[in-house]
Amino acid sequence: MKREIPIALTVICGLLITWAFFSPSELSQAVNVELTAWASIFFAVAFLLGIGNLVRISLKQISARHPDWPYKALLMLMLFGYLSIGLLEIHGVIESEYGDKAYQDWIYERIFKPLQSTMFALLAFYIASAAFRAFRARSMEATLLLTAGALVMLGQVPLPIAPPEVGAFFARVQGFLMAYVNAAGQSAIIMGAALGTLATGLRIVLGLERSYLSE
Amino acid sequence: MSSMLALQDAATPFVSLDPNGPVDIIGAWLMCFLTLSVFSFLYKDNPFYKVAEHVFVGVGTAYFALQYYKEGILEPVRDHMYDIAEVMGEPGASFSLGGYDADPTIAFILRAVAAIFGLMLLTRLFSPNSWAPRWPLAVMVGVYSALKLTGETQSKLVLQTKGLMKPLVPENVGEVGWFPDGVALESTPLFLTIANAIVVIGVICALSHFLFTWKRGRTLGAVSRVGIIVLMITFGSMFGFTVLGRIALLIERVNELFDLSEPDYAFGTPFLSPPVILTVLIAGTLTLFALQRKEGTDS
Amino acid sequence: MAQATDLDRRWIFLAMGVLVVGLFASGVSSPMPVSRYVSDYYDTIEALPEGSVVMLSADFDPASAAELFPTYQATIHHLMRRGIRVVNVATWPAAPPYTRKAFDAIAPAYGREYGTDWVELGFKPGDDVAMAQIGQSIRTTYPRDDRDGTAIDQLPLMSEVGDSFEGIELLLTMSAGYPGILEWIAQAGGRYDMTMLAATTAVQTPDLFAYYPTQLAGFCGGATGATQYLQLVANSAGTATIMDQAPLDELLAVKEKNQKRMVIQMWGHLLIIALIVLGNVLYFRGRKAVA
Amino acid sequence: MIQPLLALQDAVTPWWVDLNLWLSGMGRGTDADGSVLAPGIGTPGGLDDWIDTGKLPTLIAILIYAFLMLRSQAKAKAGAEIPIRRIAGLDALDEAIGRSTEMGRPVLYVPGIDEIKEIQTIYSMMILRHVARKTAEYGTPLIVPVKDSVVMTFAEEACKQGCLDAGRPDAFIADNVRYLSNEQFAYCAGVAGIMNREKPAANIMLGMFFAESLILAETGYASGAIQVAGTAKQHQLPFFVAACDYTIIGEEYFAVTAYLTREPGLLGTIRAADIIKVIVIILFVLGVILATATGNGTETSPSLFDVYGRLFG
Repeated sequence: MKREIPIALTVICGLLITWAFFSPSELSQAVNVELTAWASIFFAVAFLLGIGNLVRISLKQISARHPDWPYKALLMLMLFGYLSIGLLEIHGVIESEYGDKAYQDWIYERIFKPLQSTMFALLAFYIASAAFRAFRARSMEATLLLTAGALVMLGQVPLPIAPPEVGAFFARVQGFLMAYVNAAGQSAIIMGAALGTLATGLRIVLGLERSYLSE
Repeated sequence: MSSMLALQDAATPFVSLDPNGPVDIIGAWLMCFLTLSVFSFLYKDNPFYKVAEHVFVGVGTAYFALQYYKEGILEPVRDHMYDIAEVMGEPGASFSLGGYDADPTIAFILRAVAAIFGLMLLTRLFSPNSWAPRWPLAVMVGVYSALKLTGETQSKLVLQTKGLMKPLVPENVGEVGWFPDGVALESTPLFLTIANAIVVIGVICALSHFLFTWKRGRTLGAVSRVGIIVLMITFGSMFGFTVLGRIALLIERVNELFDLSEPDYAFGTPFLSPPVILTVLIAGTLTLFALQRKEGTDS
Repeated sequence: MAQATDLDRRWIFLAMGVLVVGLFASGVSSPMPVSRYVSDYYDTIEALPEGSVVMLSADFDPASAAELFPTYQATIHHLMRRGIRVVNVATWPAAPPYTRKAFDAIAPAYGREYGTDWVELGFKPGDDVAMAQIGQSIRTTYPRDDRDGTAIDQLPLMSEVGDSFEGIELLLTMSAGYPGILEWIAQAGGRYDMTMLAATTAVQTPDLFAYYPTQLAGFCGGATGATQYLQLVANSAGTATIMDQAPLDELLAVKEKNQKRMVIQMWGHLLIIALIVLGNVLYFRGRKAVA
Repeated sequence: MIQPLLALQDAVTPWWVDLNLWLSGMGRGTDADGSVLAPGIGTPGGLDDWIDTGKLPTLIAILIYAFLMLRSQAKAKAGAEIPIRRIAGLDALDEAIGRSTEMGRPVLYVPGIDEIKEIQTIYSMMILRHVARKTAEYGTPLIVPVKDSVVMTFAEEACKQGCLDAGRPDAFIADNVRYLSNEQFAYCAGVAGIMNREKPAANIMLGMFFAESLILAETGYASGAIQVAGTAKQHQLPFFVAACDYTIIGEEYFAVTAYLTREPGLLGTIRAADIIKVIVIILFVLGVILATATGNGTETSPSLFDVYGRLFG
């Protein structure tokens, strides 16, 4: 029963959602609305599991005086500090004249936003480094890729340093590559991926794929 | 409007909670410090980066948790059930579920079951091998895979195939001819015909490259080779766009550092600009560390 | 191989950093020619009758705001100038602060009011499931708005919007990845035959060419598309009666800034290409020497 | 709408005009004035009460796929041989592991950074089992850094199982399956650290990758390891193709498990997808030919291509 009930649930829910996709009846839409709401509730709850994991590992490291423990303590402080402010605000215990999320927004704008965007901005440096150290035209495939990449890079920017004809030429080459060759390649990849999804989804909905419920 | 202008005129406060206002002084220094700390990782892993990293994980996790709590728990469970409970007692009452008039009692029970399943998911926190979380996970897997399966087959397979079916030859070729004067090269029927043929051949060849269980003779081998060429040019195009995106983000960060060096954040003096001071501070500390370590190894 | 990797990569980091910071300080700018994908994006909005209702989905976060927020602001300018009404949703949790900030700053300048000209429904978790829910029944998905928790039926604009996107003429998304434009195409374009427009990050843009123009009427890709669209909106902005000049000035400043950025972008691309060429030359020369 | 239909029938009209009218009725149910467009459609109890007729093509596609899949699986289980083409990157796996053994250095396996709900991660675990078997046979250490604690349990199981498959349960070293961090870039820095310090001779990266792919591939290249990478996430493929020795591209990734395990069920799935691809190519070419030959018609006199297009919803 340990395995059978979950598989039955997957199959039943999968078939109901599939039915709702094709059936225009009001009942099927109600089933769809309810089940998709369930999924998003579970999605939200599952996030708590992630937090639980993070807290457990960090507390373990703090109590074991791992060399990085002060950082882990800082992590916990930020996590619970922000969580408390947010919860107090959501439930109206603290209020600001600048709206019901003003405290959260302040932290978000001043801390979360610069950190997240800077993390991604680091990649500009890594691309430059990889361009020099790792991107080798060692095969026909890699050569084509790098050449097409260079042409697209040139076609994406204004080229005020060159005569206008040069800029127009790269923009045209880029437009051609994107609109025709890239469109063909993208279509093939998209259709292939859709077939992969269809195959895997169908195996799951029909109860043939059970590896995600490993014992 | 007038309030907005007034805010811009007013002196910058140390801490301003107004989300539309200019950045406050503490906020500006904080943003600057965190940005530069992350950039310091380019030199090497160091305590500043570690501070930034752990703050990031803490705040980020809390931020998402709050969002999911409000939109995934409070609203669909508490508020939804409260709404149903309001009409439940009335005779002949119904509750609209996606346009379908459901019996309020049934709607209530359904959502209560969802809440119980949610709690079952949480048991994983205490006993990792429990059977209980599998039920809600199974529901999620079923719902997600069925939605993906139907939606993607429709849009990415059936409609994608339909969208690809375009005439090879533009319809106006009879009127204007294959290579009319005064038209951009890309708009001439001859060019368009060749380009359309490239799409058709490209799609066929690239799809054929993904044929796995077909005997690979000379024909399929050659077709697949052309497919590889198409795929590589496609990857090249994506590569070009990735470079575009990453550099754009870097420019944005630099832009913000420049914005933060406004005198407003530096107590009205050009000498106390946060980016300059913090760069000196971080770089200085790291150099000091490096020198100390060198001395340590020398002795 | 040895020659190329011997160089400490921090020199390359330094070159990139100096390039961007130096150019930013110098402040050279240059206008861009407009591509047809962007002009189609612009024209589709232009063709809507005044008073139409559109749905605008904010599917981005701070990391991608640099690329998408200018287009988001310009789109709001464009919609508000044309008197088009907007239902705002978000499938990324970090997006709603941007929605509120942008609308509160721009919409009143065109004399538009909350509730009748735009509504803010907020974030919905669940990725493409949330999109499917929004399509099936916007009332069940969002019983209240995200601004003050007003019941959705008390918002005048929402009385014209029904289930299955009834009453909504167009769906726009500012999309930074999953879930985003591709999921919207599956859940709304495919299911309800909605006309769609998108602004995307550069990384996502190549996916879109395959959907244009059958399933996607137009798009602004990356910083390039953003700059081109900003040029179009800024050029036509003067035709509107405007009650507050400040947001418009900001738009023009953003346009100018974007044109400036595209020049830095150009040098960045040239640096990367130069590094690829140099790296390969050293590599092949090194190999020859070994042979 | 009844009138034009009759009028059209009086004149000599091509057969597809009637078909088009019937199909357009299916898509819309009843016409705006409530008249019935075609028998069985739009009437109470008609076909469109049961199914959204615009989605009929999708349903048919799914049913055809299901039929082909079940048939191919049954055939494969009955012993029919389904050939599968060589995938160079996978053959290179053995080479990479062999080289590590010669050099006396470990093999690094990165299973992507997504959670277990992502199909690609589950796939990666199946490949990991095969890799663990190989390394156990050769007696080479296998390091598996993971980003998620649930994935860690799966990875431990896969490694243990792989060592059992090789008949060397003692080859499993628990400490080599390492949870690093849930934060993307912290995880990435951790893996880069392993590449630089423990100098694996082979880096195998298979699964769902995001922005970190570039950093991993570049660091691995600089450390001089043989690199085999594969993902169905197309955005990261450029970096893998440019910086790795072998790359498993897009849909190839989903064929990997069938290639390695030769499990009849999986082979049947691949076979069915292949047949669908051929059908799609044929339908697509037919559509292009019709579009070119007949062009687009009007509402009242549709072309053969218009009618054909309706078959796709």
